[in-house]
Amino acid sequence: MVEVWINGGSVTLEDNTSVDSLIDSLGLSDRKIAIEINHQIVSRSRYDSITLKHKDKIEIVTAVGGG
Amino acid sequence: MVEVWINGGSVTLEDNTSVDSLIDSLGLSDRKIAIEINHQIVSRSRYDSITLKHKDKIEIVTAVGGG
Amino acid sequence: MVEVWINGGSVTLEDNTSVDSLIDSLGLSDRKIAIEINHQIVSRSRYDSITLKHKDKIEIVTAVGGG
Amino acid sequence: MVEVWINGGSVTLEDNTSVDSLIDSLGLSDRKIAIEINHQIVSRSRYDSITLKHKDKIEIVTAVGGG
Amino acid sequence: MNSKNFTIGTRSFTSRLIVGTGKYKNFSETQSAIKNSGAEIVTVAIRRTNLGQKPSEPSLLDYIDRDLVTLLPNTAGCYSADEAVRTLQLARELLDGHDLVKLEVLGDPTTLFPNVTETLIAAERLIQDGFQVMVYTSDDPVIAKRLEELGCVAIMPLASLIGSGMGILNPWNLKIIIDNSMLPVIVDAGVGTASDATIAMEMGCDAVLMNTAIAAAKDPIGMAGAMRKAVEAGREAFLAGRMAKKAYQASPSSPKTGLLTPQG
Amino acid sequence: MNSKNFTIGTRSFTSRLIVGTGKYKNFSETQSAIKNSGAEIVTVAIRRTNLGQKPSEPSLLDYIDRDLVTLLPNTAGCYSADEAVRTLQLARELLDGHDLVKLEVLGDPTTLFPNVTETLIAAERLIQDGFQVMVYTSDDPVIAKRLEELGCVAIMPLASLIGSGMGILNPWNLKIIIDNSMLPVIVDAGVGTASDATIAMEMGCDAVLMNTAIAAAKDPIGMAGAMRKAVEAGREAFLAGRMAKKAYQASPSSPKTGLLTPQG
Amino acid sequence: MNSKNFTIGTRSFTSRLIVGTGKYKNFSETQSAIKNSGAEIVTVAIRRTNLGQKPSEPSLLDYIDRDLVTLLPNTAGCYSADEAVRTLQLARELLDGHDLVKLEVLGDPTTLFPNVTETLIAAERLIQDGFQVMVYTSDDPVIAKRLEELGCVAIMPLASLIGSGMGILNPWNLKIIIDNSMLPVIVDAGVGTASDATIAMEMGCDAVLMNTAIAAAKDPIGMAGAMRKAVEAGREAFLAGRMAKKAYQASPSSPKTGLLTPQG
Amino acid sequence: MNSKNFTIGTRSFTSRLIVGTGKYKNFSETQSAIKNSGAEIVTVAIRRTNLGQKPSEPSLLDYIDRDLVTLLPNTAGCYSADEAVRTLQLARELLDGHDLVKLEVLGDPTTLFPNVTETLIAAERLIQDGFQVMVYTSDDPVIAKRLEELGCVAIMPLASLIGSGMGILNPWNLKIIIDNSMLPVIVDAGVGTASDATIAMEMGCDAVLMNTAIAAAKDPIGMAGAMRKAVEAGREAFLAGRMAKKAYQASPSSPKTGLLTPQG
Repeated sequence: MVEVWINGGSVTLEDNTSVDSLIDSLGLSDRKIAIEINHQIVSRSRYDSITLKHKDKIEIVTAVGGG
Repeated sequence: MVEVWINGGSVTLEDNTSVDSLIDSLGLSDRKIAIEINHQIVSRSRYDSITLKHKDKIEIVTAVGGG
Repeated sequence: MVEVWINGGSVTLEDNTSVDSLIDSLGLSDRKIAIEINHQIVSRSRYDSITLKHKDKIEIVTAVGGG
Repeated sequence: MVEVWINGGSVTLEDNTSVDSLIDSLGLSDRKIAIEINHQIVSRSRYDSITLKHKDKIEIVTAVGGG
Repeated sequence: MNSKNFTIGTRSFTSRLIVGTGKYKNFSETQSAIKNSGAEIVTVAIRRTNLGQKPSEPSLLDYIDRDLVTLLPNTAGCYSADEAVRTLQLARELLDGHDLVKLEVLGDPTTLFPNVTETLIAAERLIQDGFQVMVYTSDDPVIAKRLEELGCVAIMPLASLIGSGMGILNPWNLKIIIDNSMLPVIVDAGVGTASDATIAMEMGCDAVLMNTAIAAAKDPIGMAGAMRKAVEAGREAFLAGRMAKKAYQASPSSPKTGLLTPQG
Repeated sequence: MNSKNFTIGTRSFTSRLIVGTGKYKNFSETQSAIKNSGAEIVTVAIRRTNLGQKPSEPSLLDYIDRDLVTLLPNTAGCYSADEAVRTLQLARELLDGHDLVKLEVLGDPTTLFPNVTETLIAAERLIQDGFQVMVYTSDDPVIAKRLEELGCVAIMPLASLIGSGMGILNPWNLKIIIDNSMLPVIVDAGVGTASDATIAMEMGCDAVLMNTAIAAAKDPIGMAGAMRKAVEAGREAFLAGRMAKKAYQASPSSPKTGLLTPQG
Repeated sequence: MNSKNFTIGTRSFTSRLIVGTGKYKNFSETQSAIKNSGAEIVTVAIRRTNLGQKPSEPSLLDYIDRDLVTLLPNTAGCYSADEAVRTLQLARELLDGHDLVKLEVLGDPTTLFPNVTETLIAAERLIQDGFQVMVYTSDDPVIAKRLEELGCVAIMPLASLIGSGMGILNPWNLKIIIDNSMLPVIVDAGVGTASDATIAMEMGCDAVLMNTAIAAAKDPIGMAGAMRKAVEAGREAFLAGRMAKKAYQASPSSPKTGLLTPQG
Repeated sequence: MNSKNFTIGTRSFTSRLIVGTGKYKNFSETQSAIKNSGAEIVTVAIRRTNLGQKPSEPSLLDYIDRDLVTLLPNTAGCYSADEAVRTLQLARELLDGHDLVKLEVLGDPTTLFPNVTETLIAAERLIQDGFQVMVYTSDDPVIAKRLEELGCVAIMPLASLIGSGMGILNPWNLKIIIDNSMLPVIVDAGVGTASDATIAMEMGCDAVLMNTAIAAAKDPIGMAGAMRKAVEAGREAFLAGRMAKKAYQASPSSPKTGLLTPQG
């Protein structure tokens, strides 16, 4: 088990969880999002190859209404 | 007895009341005032010679604060 | 011969000139105009029945550009 | 003889001219001024001890009207 | 309230832009400007015919399709009630009994400021005589109310001096007139550019009347189109109801939460 | 000069009205307002996803047809160059490499006034990184010029504080920026009603960006249409060239000759 | 032109600030405010005496030293020429034949806007009756000219509504009145703060009349002194002749030569 | 709050009018204007001495009594932090260690608009070097706050461009600066006539700095006196607390009761 931070909140994941499966479990697969891990942007093509590590800081963002 | 209107209110006076004695009875002797009877201005010099008649309409005015 | 004033200028006409023939001679037959004689408006229906007299003051107006 | 720049113009001086004597020769002794040599401010107390060298860039400034 | 129609006297209109016909290069330009403005009412002045004129020379009325637009004869240049009344009686004769008129009585040839006392006299006489009077006046709300009580069909206060293009110099007085009037209030005179017209309509005016702003633009036909949109924009904004002004504290357009670096 | 098209960076647009997507009641209203405004560029903010959200819940991007409009991700809420750069890099990833962005770095949470020194730093870094930067800034003409020299693609000075609806508080500074810039100048922030937009365009702005003025109107969809016309009216009036203002002497719109009672 | 004196009718004054006596907390405050303002003319209203009043109760006139100030009875609250004339005839009797008066005829109780047609009628009758009439009016320059022709001794246009404190809403009309009048022009009504008075005087007004701006300030006596200086500052600036405005190019206050780093 | 004194850095002053010494006809006029203005601080520029000058020719400093006024050397004409710092270091040497200075770094020779980024750099270096820095800046409230945090002793935002005489173009930004600053806020640049100064002081500015408004008046000495009173009037009005503005309903200055003809 690893503990990571997602959008500022603490979440516990199975070991070796990939970004892809995280997104899936969060129900975000069909959404337009972008992801940063430890302040590094992760491009979409690498979602399945990257696994999350203990203490990773993950930001998942999307577009919302704004002026 | 005669009934007159002073500044819009009804007042009963003795017969043959002069303007002078009216002013006196109202406590206005030392005040700067001007008087109209039935829409005619009454000059100060005639206050003692004019007596008030039944139904006279009397206006007594003074200077007040204004802009 | 009679002398009349038209729009402020003096003009000499044959005796018994009608309004109609005046308009005609001025080339105004096809124009939208209105006519005043001696400060009285003359309606169109009476153009042929009215003859101009010596010293008549005639105003012929039309619509022009204005704001 | 040395050649120096004073306020952007070229001037030829005797060897070993002091700041003091330069000021004197320019008629500025009684004026409120400040002096910079080669971008270094020279305090008044050192005017007699400093001599001007070839190619020195001298700025002499004063207070003028301004807003 | 219907944004589409408004009524002046017994007539109903869609366009809220009324245009003049003076100061154009030629009648063809006048015609194109009217068309591009979308105006349904156009003003004309009444003047002595030019006696030297050839019968074949064109006249303004040839260039205005009276099936599409309503003519509004005015009393421009009149300095007394007498002249104004006489001028409009001639106009009625000229236009086959047409009764919708613009009354203006001027008080000073330098400023062209209206003479409101003569205007009151003329308005009363014209109304008595059966005219439907749209009346040009100052922005004096007491005079405006009096003109309404006399039976005018539209109150037309100036924004600023005729031909000045200075825009609405005293929006406060105009606002009082609008608030207190049951009649159409139409800004007449002083509009200089599109935004002036938009502002007038946003304030709640029912229409805008202009001449010089279009005719004296570098490109009058282009400006006519701009004015059409400007009046519509102002009307629609008035109906849509603008946001409240906030001097400050400012309020962000984007959400304050969900930031990458939340603000303390 | 072509009134129809204008170019920002490598893209060309017809509409000169750019709208935001914040503060609407719901996405459907957002969508209708965009449509009615005719905008071809719409701004969006970048925020953390709401993790509790159901997959079936709609998201803003579902309501925007990217074939018709260009998205303009912004950095609203960022108070440092670092945050702003990071936010737009995420936006680029999110929008498949999209490089046209709106940079804003705020300086104060109460007024939302821009921090121009941080804005300069962020602009430089973003341009280095390949972005086409439309930059929100104050009306300081020296800063505006510096942002142009750095390689921004549009200068977007405020009219007044974000969300204030106060209109153009200092047209003089705005005029200096317009006169000195080779880039599109777009008023961003502070427009409150249609005439504010018309005025900005009449001054020679290339476009106007607004959000609250539409979204916080009583009828946002109606106001969106009003704004569309207001921007067009202002642009057309700018191109048509307004009449000169004359403080007075007034100049009559109707001829001074031919009067029944000639003036002395 | 002498900056020190100005003449109204047959009287000459040094102070160009005229103050009212309404709305003060008590007569002692009224007295101190008058003194601090330096005013040489103070307005009073004429009202029915309060019949219940005790003989010992103080009255306003006890607090005004008529050797130092000239009283100016007004017709505040009158809505017709008849009432106004009658009120000033009573005032003349009351003040021992005093003939300098302020005429105002109101047209609407909500706005207190003047009724200019009734004002014209009253002015004519009062002048006939031997009064020297200082006349409160709108900013209509044609009416102002007519009042001058009737023989009034001072024209007193409003800056804005009585008691509103909105300042000069239409400086353009006021300017026309000043330019065209041979009489003293005195702004009456609408001044709200010191700078309003300064602006009026800078425009060339001969004096300023105010009441609420002083009486309704948080510290009326302090404001009276501020107004005194404000009127003097404006008058002196008018006489000194202000610099020309330059939209831009800016012109430096310090010399452009002699710089350490000369500009290319 | 004491209306009489205000403090800049370690010095205390009574007069709230600071004047420049540029653009006068001659030093004698400069001297008289300073005297009439009552100013206790006067600015001077630092420039290369004129080498051709005769020793007997007068110099500005001969005309300023340093026992009565504090000199404030400025950096007018400097376009970089380096120049500005160097100029003020020379000024300090010139004025025997005097440490109170006015920093201005310009950004553009046509508008003379300040370069706020260079200003920030120069301010930091000067403060480090022991100066008490009064800093000329734009009306950007974020920059103003940053200058305060750096340790400046007075914030001096422009009203409008140097030498323009346009008055306060954006009172809203100025108000934000005043509201957020613990330092004296002094309007510097753009005042054109007395009322501009009164308005600045009424808004809560601590002082006003001007040069051209006095020196370029037709009668500079008369204008200096007008400005003295204008600043005092504005300060006193600020302290007295102006009446509230009422758009309308108007409120009469005279009593509504006791009328001869009572209103329904």
